Amino acid sequence: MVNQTYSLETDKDTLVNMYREMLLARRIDERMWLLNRSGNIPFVVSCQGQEVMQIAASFALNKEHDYILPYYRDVGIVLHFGMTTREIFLQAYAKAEDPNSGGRQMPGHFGQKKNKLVTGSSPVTTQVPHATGFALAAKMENKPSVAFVTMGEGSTNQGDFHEGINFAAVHKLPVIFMVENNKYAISVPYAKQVACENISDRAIGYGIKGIKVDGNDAFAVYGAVKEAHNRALNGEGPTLIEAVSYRLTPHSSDDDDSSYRSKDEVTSEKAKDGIEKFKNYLVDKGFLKDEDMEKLEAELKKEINDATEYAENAPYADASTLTNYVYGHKEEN
Amino acid sequence: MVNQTYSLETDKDTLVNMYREMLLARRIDERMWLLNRSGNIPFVVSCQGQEVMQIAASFALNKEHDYILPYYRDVGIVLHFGMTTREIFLQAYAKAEDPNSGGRQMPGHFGQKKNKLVTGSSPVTTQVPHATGFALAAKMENKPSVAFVTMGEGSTNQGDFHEGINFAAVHKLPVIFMVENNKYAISVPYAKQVACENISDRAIGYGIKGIKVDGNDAFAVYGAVKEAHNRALNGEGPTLIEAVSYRLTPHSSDDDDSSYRSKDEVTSEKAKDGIEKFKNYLVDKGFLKDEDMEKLEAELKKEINDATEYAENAPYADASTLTNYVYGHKEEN
Amino acid sequence: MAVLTYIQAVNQALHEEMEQNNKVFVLGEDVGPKGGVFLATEGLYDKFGESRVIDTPLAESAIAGVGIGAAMYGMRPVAEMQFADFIMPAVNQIISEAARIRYRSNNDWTCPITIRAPYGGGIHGALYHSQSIEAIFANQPGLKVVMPSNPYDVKGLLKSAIRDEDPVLFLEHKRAYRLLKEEVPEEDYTVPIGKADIKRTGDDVTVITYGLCVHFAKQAAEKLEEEGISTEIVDLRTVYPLDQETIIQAASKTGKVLLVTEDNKEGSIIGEVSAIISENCLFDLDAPVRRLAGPEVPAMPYAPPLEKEFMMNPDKIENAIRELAEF
Amino acid sequence: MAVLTYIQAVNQALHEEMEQNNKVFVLGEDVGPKGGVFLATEGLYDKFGESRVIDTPLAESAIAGVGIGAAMYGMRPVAEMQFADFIMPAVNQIISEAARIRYRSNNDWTCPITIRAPYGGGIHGALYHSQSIEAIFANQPGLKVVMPSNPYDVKGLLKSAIRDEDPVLFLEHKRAYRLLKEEVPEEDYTVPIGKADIKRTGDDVTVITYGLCVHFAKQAAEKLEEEGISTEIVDLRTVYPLDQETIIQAASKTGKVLLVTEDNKEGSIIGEVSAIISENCLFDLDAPVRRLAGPEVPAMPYAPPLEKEFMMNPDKIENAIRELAEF
Ligand SMILES: Cc1ncc(C[n+]2csc(CCOP(=O)(O)OP(=O)(O)O)c2C)c(N)n1
Ligand SMILES: Cc1ncc(C[n+]2csc(CCOP(=O)(O)OP(=O)(O)O)c2C)c(N)n1
Ligand SMILES: [Mg+2]
Ligand SMILES: [Mg+2]
Repeated sequence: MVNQTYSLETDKDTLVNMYREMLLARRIDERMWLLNRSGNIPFVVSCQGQEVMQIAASFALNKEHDYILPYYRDVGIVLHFGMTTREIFLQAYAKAEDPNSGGRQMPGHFGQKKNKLVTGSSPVTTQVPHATGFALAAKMENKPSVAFVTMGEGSTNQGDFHEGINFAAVHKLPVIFMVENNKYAISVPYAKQVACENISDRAIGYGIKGIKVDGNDAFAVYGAVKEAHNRALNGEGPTLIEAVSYRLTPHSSDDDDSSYRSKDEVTSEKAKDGIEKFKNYLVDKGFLKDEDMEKLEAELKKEINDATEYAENAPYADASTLTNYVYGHKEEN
Repeated sequence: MVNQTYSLETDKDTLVNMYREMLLARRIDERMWLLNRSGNIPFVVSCQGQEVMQIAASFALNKEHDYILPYYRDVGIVLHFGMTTREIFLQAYAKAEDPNSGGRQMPGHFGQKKNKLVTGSSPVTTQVPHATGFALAAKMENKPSVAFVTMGEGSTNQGDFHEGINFAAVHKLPVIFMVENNKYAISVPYAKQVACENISDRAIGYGIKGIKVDGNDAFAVYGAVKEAHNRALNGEGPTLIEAVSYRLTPHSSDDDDSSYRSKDEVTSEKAKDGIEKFKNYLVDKGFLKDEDMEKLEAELKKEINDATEYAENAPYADASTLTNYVYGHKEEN
Repeated sequence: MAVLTYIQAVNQALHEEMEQNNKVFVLGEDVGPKGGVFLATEGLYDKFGESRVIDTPLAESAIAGVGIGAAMYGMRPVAEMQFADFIMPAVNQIISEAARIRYRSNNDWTCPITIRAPYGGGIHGALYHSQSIEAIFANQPGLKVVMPSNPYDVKGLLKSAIRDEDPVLFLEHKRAYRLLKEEVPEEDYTVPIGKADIKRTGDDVTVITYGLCVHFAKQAAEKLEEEGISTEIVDLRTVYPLDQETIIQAASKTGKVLLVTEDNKEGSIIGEVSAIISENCLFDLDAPVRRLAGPEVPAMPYAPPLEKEFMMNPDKIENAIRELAEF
Repeated sequence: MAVLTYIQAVNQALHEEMEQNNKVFVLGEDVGPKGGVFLATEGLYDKFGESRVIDTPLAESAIAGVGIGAAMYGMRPVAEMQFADFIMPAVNQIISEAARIRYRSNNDWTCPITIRAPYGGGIHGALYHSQSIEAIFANQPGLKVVMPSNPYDVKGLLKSAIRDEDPVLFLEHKRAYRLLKEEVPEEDYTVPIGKADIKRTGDDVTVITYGLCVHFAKQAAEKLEEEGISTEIVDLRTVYPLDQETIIQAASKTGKVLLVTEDNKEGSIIGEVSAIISENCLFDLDAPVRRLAGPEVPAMPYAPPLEKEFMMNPDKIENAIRELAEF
């Protein structure tokens, strides 16, 4: 952790806020599963197991200037950058008020311009060259903006990963590529995806900095992203960060993970859950008391209840809007 | 150079044959330029500067078993694997008898099944996943075949490079990826293509062996390819080889390289020409005498003259053949 | 004969072809132990092992490209694109390579690959899990594009595709996977590629369509029968290259033609069907060739009212047939 | 007014747009010091410097994808594909991303990128430097596909493309680059995207075409004029989405329609044109809508007799018009 602008370890409020955001993301996700299993929403794709890296990374970025290109698991990231809990439920319910797409896209397809959250799609890894494009534009315009883009480790095998990072490397652009390595691409385990030990080693082939961190360790992730952010702002080019954790849920609500991994494996990985670890750290430091926890959980529950209720009752987009916004204003030359 | 099956340095006949093939490739290429400049053929894309690596690599491979996926500069490689000088001129003239495509493709688009030379196209790097496919098939069929594929260094920035090598790495397939780094992709110099020092470093990100060699040094190239070939046959998976030389001609007969590189640069690189270096080695060793050289040049000249004349007088495919071979036999079920 | 669903017919064809010919193998994302996200490859991994049932890295251009290499070698790869929407990164390999290998090598090399992909909407898949992608590939000589409508044809056509000497894009409607069932022979049979099929004969209006819309058209036709409107239904089955003969005959027969696709209209393959009819049947037509298709939006949205509005259904077809009949 | 070639018109439009708006920049292979392999970007590097005239790595998906990112940011990127044939690796970025960004974000994000690519044959470019690729993209709402036929339109349409709020694929016929010259105003003007243009009025036969074929059609029409056959020529200019109004009017006017493309016929964009006519003008037609196109082969071969056989030319068009006139 070099060039850190403030010491994360000692700033109690920041740490508690981080914890709050992690926990909020987790509780939102848990609620989604309940809603799915009870037949209220047709689909969930989960952030569980990746909240720590998402929040820790977000805290190392700049809300005012940076452009964020999240992927479908990044509930934590979009929350941090200003999407409200209500808005997250609106997209889960695909209601007209959903700021991401007005209910046009599946849940997890984030995008909200006012928060510099860049619209994403389903084909994985297309966002990687986009991030390079944002960084290129920011550099051309002399803006202090960094592009931050995430993807799963499976997605690092797409051509767009290679092409997008290489382009950024050649032009030394201010962009951070963070791989959320949760050890599976749906059913395909790490060893059948790649033969390299570390995804972060791919950085060498682009001539950029690569960093691997324990994604369950908030301090490690924060430090890596902060370092990358500084490098980006200093004109030192892109950084590839690999943050390792585990996908605690099935791939999505449509997946049955018992066909390809054992309960034991999942249980033993659950024990390493970074949120718990982070909480214990705060408790040890005396930053978080039992009563704080209770209050926090109650607060989050209320926020989530309210959001669920609001979203559940919100209207869908009217069928008549189907053909809106295919093109912008007509050419008028 | 490990596990070499025979010592290249002491086998006079092999060395002289290698020299003959290098020189033949060079002389063929020179003739092409003459024919182009005199208006006899519309297009040339050159091997000049890359003959040494092409021939040295070929000698480390197995003519009987291996599958070769060459790129457009590989006159040396296709010659070694059995394409005749006459056939090379037939493709330059795009005549019906051209075994590569019957004159359908531009010159330099090689392919000849009987010699296990796999048909190639113009979009660069598509051949990389194909090579992986050949290696996969050979492995499934338990054949002692290795797939050998080449490409320019610029082409290593295509997504297919990344995807094709990664696939081969995961499945530990018998394939050799050889990058012919001639320092330019048309007008774009190495430094604007990649930010890494060595293309061979990309191997690390795939968890495979990477080797960088001086492409003007036949022994170094031979050794690297031999090692890779052994690894492939031993089930140790793919190897990425980077052989560095220089593109001595403009990109093609349509290119004017004076707009992007200096005469001085070209001249100083010409001085490092590996063919000359190899010849001097043979002369020093006493393997090649002045009179051998004269005889050899005369032989090659005659071979090239005959081939040119034959190809020049050969007929084009008849216009009525235009629609042949779009599909094979009709489904007859 | 057992009753099979559309996806069971896919699965059975794969099992049988892999048993009969050890050059046949499958590759794709999650096709191994998981058996595919739709279970199209269920049981193959256990029966044929990991060397013939290959879970690939998440890289469609490699799935196609490696398959193409293996096909040139002499194997019979069956590559799966997890969703047709994700075939886009493989377009270069499919169009520039697979479709051109025979022609560019003057018949020296060939590329007998089958590429399977589930397409189509109506499953809450939103923009990127619902698309009709056939039009992108329906202008590429060298390639064949097959889109079966029912389990019987699925099994027979998939076998033909795997045995074909040329690359075949095999598009399966994912809404049909579990919706459609019928009796499918246990024995080996094939259905020819390149031949459309008359799924219903009739005299008043000819409906030409493919995929799930054949099912919708049948439902519409049954209802209209009660009203005394008699509908002929042509199932294109192979959408590229088209079976011109059957199209021309069926269009001429009734003189009133309705073309139906789930794709958005402009540039969809039914435009080509219309053009063929126009070239060949002008003076047999009693009404303009009518096209019924999705709206001109990039792809189908997720929210139920929007998805419903986009999707083709029996009612829309019924109304269009009736209008034509009354024309 | 100066006489400019087709490619000089491209170049001038780029110079002017980059001068007027510093959000405009170009990126592609060899577009920098070399000025592009066809010299479309000549002089830009010297005038605007390497930060706005970017030589990219050899990677089309990145060229498109990075451009798309920059466009979403608010820039006006003009991405060059060195040859249209090499756009294939970028299909995913263009179709899945550029074309869908506005729609999928419910109008929150937009993607005003222009992607230029030289297409077409007749330059000894063989299979992979001669293709017509428009059909691949002509089914994607959200995208516009522009294919100008003459220098005046090139300049005006390229400016419109760069200023457009949505992604535009701008296809330039490379045989036209130096073949076609005409007077082009030095001042700023635009030609609207989405509007076809009547390039010649006539009463007997309507030819609807685009790109280089407009030139060939004009030559044919001039000859036929001497025989007393009067030809109307519609230049589509924007091939997606099509200008239905102009097509319908021009087809109805003469009742005899010839559609011409350099692409192979099946699945080409003139199928859609035919379908539009069929839907709207059936009772105005005096002859079947005739299509004249390339043969059904994957792409144009290199050897001169084969290339010549494939290519469209004035004679083929002349004969087809005459046949229609005599119908
Ligand atoms: C181009 C493409 N191919 C296939 C898919 C289907 N798919 C969705 S998620 C996924 C696995 C992604 O794995 P990884 O990148 O590791 O991310 P994770 O889901 O594990 O977070 C696949 C194959 C897709 N969305 N896009
Ligand atoms: C996909 C694709 N894009 C662009 C081109 C045009 N092109 C032909 S060769 C070339 C440069 C290749 O450079 P490199 O890979 O270094 O090979 P070299 O020619 O230097 O041997 C380019 C851009 C192409 N053939 N294919
Ligand atoms: Mg993963
Ligand atoms: Mg090079």
